[in-house]
Amino acid sequence: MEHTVSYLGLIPLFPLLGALILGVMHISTCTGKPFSEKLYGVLGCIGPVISFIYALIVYFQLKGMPADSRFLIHDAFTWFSVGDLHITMGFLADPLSSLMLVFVTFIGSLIHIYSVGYMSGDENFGKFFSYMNLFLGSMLILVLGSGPVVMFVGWEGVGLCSYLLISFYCKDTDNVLAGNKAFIVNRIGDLGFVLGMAFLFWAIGASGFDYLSLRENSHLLTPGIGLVVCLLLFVGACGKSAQIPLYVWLPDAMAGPTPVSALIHAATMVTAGVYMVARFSFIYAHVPVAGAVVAWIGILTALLAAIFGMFQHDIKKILAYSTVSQLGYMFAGVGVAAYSAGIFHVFTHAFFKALLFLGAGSVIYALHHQQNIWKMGGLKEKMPKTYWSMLIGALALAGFPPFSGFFSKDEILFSALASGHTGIWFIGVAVAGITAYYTFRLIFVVFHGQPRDKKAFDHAEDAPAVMTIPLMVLAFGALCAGFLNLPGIFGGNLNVSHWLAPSLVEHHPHTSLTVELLAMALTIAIIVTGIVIAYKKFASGAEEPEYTGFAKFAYNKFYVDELYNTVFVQPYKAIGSVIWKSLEPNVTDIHVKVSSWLYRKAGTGFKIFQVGYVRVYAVYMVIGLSIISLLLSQSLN
Amino acid sequence: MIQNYLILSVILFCIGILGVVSRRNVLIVFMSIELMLNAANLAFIAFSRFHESMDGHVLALMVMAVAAAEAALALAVVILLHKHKGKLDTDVFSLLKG
Amino acid sequence: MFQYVLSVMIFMPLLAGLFVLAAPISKGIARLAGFIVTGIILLLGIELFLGFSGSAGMEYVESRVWIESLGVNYSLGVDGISLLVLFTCALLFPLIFVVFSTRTKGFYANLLICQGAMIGAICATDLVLFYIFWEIMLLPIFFMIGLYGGPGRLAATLKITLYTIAGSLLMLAALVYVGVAYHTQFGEWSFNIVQLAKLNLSGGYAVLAFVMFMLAFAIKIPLFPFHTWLPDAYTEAPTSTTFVLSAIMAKIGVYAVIRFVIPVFEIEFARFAILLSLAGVVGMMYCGLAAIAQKDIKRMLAFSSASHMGVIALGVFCMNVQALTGSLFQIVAHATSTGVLFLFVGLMEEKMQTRNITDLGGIAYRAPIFATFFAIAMLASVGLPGTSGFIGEFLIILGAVKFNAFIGILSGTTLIIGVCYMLWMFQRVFFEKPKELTEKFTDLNMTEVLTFLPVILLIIFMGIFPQPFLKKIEPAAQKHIAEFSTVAPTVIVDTTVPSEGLNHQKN
Amino acid sequence: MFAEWLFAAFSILAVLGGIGLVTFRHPMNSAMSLVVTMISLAGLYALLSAKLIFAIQLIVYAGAIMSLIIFIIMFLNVRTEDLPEEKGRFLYLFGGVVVLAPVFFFLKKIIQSIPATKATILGDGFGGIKEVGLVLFKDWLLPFEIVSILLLVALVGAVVLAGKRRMSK
Repeated sequence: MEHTVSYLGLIPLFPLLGALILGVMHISTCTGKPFSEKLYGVLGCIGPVISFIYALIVYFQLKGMPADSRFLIHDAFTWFSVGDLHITMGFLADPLSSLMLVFVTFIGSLIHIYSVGYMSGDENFGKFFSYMNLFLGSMLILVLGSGPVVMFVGWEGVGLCSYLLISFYCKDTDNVLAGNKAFIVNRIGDLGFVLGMAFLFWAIGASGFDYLSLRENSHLLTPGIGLVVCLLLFVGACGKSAQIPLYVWLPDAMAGPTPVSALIHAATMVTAGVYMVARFSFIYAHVPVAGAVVAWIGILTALLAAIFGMFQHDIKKILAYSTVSQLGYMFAGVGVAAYSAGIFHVFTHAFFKALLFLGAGSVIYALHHQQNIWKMGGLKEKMPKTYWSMLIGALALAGFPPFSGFFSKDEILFSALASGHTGIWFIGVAVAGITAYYTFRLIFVVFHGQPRDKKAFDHAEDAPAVMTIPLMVLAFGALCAGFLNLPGIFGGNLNVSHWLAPSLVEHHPHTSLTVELLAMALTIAIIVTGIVIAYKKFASGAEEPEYTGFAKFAYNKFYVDELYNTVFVQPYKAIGSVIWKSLEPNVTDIHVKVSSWLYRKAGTGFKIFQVGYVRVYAVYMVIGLSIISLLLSQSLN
Repeated sequence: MIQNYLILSVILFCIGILGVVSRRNVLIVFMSIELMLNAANLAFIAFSRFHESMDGHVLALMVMAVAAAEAALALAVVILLHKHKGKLDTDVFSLLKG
Repeated sequence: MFQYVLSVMIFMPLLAGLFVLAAPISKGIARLAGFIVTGIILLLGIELFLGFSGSAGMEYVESRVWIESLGVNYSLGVDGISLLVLFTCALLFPLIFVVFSTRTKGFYANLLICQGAMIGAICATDLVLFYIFWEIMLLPIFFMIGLYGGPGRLAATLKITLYTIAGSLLMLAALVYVGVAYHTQFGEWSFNIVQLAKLNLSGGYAVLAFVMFMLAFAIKIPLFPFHTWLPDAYTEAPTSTTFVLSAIMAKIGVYAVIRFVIPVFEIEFARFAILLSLAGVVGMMYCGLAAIAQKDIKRMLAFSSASHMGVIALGVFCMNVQALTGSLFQIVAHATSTGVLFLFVGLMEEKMQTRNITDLGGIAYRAPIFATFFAIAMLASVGLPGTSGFIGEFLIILGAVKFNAFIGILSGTTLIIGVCYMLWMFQRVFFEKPKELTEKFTDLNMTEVLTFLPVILLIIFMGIFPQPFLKKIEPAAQKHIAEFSTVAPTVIVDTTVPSEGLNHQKN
Repeated sequence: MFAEWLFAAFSILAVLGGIGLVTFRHPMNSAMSLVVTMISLAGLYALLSAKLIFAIQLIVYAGAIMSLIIFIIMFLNVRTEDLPEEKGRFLYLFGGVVVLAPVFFFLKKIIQSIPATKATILGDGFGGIKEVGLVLFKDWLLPFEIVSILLLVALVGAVVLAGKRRMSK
């Protein structure tokens, strides 16, 4: 079977080219008359769509191959090669990356189309699409990269685009600050990634630093180095996928336009960390300790973010925390070595979270950039299409059967239970309940009850078709995606898991059917309880609450931002100014200061000999002569 | 034999130095320098005699010429100083003090 | 004809500089002449780069007896180690002549002399010849800062001059020691670096000589804690001089360490490598932290430059192929990115008469092309993949991890530190609301776009296709490391391991 | 034998003259002592068969230069009150002797290490005008010319320095 194909590299190239063309077009007309939005829109959407078509081709080509050797590679050129280090700008499509490829390009295309409507009228329309295309290109490099270094290109590229798009409305300082925060926090993660790569390379990378070679040599990895590599790589994943302690940037990232939040900060980029851990499953599988760390951090993040989500007012912030929470689930999944479950949750989550964000975008669009849910209400009648699609998204997010989220989340929880991580399972179930509660709090407050802001309510209406059609497509996906991986007890045979299996190193633990059913029933019960509580509290029009005590504490996110600010940011700046104001002139410069001081002192010291009488100078001379004579006459004999 | 001449030359030279460093009268300082030049001349001539070469004579001649030039200039300077300060004390001229 | 290309590249700008200085011509003609001369040098440099075969040895060798009694030769040559430094030096000078116009004739003359001396220092393979060019290099810098600098130029000039002269005089003493040592060991005089590499130096004097050499180069690089001349000099110097200082002169310091110190003092170098690399890392962090406290963009970039030089120096001290190649590559990458940033700051200063970050804002709306170029250079400077900065930094961090895991981890923080101050500055200067001064800011005109575009494209090209560059330098780096490691490891084993063993026994 | 006696006499006179030079308070007395030294030295030159130098010493040195000095002293019309106080000059002289002692003994040591040579009988021409002249204009031409330039410069300098000048304020 021929594994080398020459078009894999083109997949990321199309959006990148699009980004270049759009960027040049935008810059050249920035101060003059811009091109029409139609032109930008069409050019902006072409790249993603072509990539999507190629992604499908790749998928079907892989499908036609025998299951145990399903991969395609395309080594475009030698990127750099120094000593033992040979990095090829290569692309690899295997079941794992092809799954990511398909849904990233699919959702990416949909969101591009949606953005044509959402961004219309914006003066930086061209810039927006240029960045979006650049993002998609980077994301595709990340997904398709044949080795960690190529992946890192996409990894940093999406970080850059995230920065650019968060600070898209860059006249507002807060947005730029949010962008800076995102980039810097991501960079902290990238540090982990780079160091992880370095350790990995020196351990087993000498005979090839791409996934296929690494996987072959992974047995050579000693447990100690393996642990170090796993933890360092996980730091990278934490940064990108917003896990404790690096999750703080994601809620702030909602400063960007809503399609950006949907595409980058919900559906694709933030799941890169999960993808990376799954990619390195052949290492993580060797180091169970690292897996446990990943799982625990994931599930704790899920809990923390869910608690924050319960008390937020901003519709996008609620969704942002739910994203963090769901990412926590995914890490719990990959942490307990259920990689396919984690990736499957990535997959379903992409649909329903993109859907929810785009729905929220429609609401915000309709209410003229109002984001506070306590200023909304009763929108169900005015925006039925949005309402119904969002409801599907909410049910999927809450994990209500038979929506997609149910299957993926349940698979993770079940894997945690089956692999003996009862604590994780327990917290996971609790978080599922909380998730259901805050999701339906949002739905009920926004769409049910009485309108709280009459004026805005009167103007609200469903968005134009270019925006609602993607919503419906995504709603369909959120509804049905779960059936792709139907577990055995529902008569399915875990199609996605089997598809992914060749790319991953995992083993499926087995427990009795009773336990599985009981656990599932418990989860569903908790979810329903969450929805019911939300219904009781909010369905009939509650007013904006005054938070006190724990609620206030949680509303302010446990003051973690403030804590980081005092513990890291302020000291960092303080150290900088201490260095500049005190250390640099007084301590570091000490060798210069001391030597110049010595010179000056020596000068004033020798000054006293300069009496001004020529006679005395002659005496000096004679004394010198005399001393020399003494010395010489010593040596004469 | 030659040692005697040379030692005499050294003695005269040292006396000259003594005059330069210990006297404050400009004219005496100047004459002490002349004495030192003469001491050097004596050494030249003595060497010349014992090496039976006349290069020393030539050098002595040149020293004399230099001494004459020096005398002309130095005395001009002395006159100038006397005109300005009315004194012959070297310590009056201490403009070099740092 | 092409075999004398190095001499031509050295003496053409030198003579042209003297001519411009002496001839009664207007500054416009001087500028044109300077541009033509540097342009020719650039073409020669490109031709030389393309013609370089990528073997490990010296190419374009020239050798003439100069001072026979002391074995001093006028010998020049280029190998993989000097190739990229030379290329950078040839590449960047024409930019200055295009971009800056408000200087007098003497300034252009100084620039030309500076280029000649720098190329001389890069190509010299004789220690004495190198020393001479190394000293000549300082003169034009002295005049450029002292005559054309900012308000605090006198103090800055004195500081940089005394600092570097102190270093070079130490080097001169050490150079004499090396020559004498060669004479006692082999019975003849030679200062050729190939011959000197055979020296087997040990003992207290060798350590002293090593320290003296290193001090001279550490001051030039500048390595922590000898960087204190840098903020003042970079800030007070006219921008084009700052550009020369940071983009090229600092690199010659690093280059000289590789070329002259490592082959001669393998043993001492291996002993001090850990200390030196710590100095590099600490300097990187220290200067990076200091950068965040700056209000003046130029001073901020000065600290940023010092910070990156720490990383580049670290790559040299790690002594493995990846790190060394990374350093050599990063020399070009950093020269283009930070150099261009300095030029941009110069442009901003010319247009708005200020460099104060707090006075600026919102330039991105006024000047999108400028902002884009600036952003690309900035991203290269923070080492984003896809730009030239990444390859070098990645290789250096990779090598540092192998050299010493702790230092490797510390060196990785450059990824974070660099981003912090750069983004902070970018936010205040290019984003946010436009301020009074920036309202009038105009975008780059066509000439300027065409001037900067090749460099910006080069930054991206080197990020995506670094192999053509790496291919030429890697064999030389391999050879260098191989020669080094035949001598050094035995020493390291001999000296450090037993003492560690003793410590363990005591504990 | 006679030559030794002459040498002793001349050298004692020369030293005494030198001591007088540095000890007398009035410059006129000092100058007279210096003349004594000069003339004794001329005698010593004669003993060393340096005929030309002997003559020049008497004519130029003892004659011209010394009379110039004495002339200046008289020209300045120095009175005893105008002279510097110089109270501690004998103390200074003593200090000077102490400081100079090592120099003297060092030079003495060197001189004594020179191998002693007996004075040989010289030919008639040694030190005569013709012979010295030949050496001077053959081997020492360039230094001679340079010295003449020096004299010229000194001449001009003396004129400029001592000459009347308009007070420029």
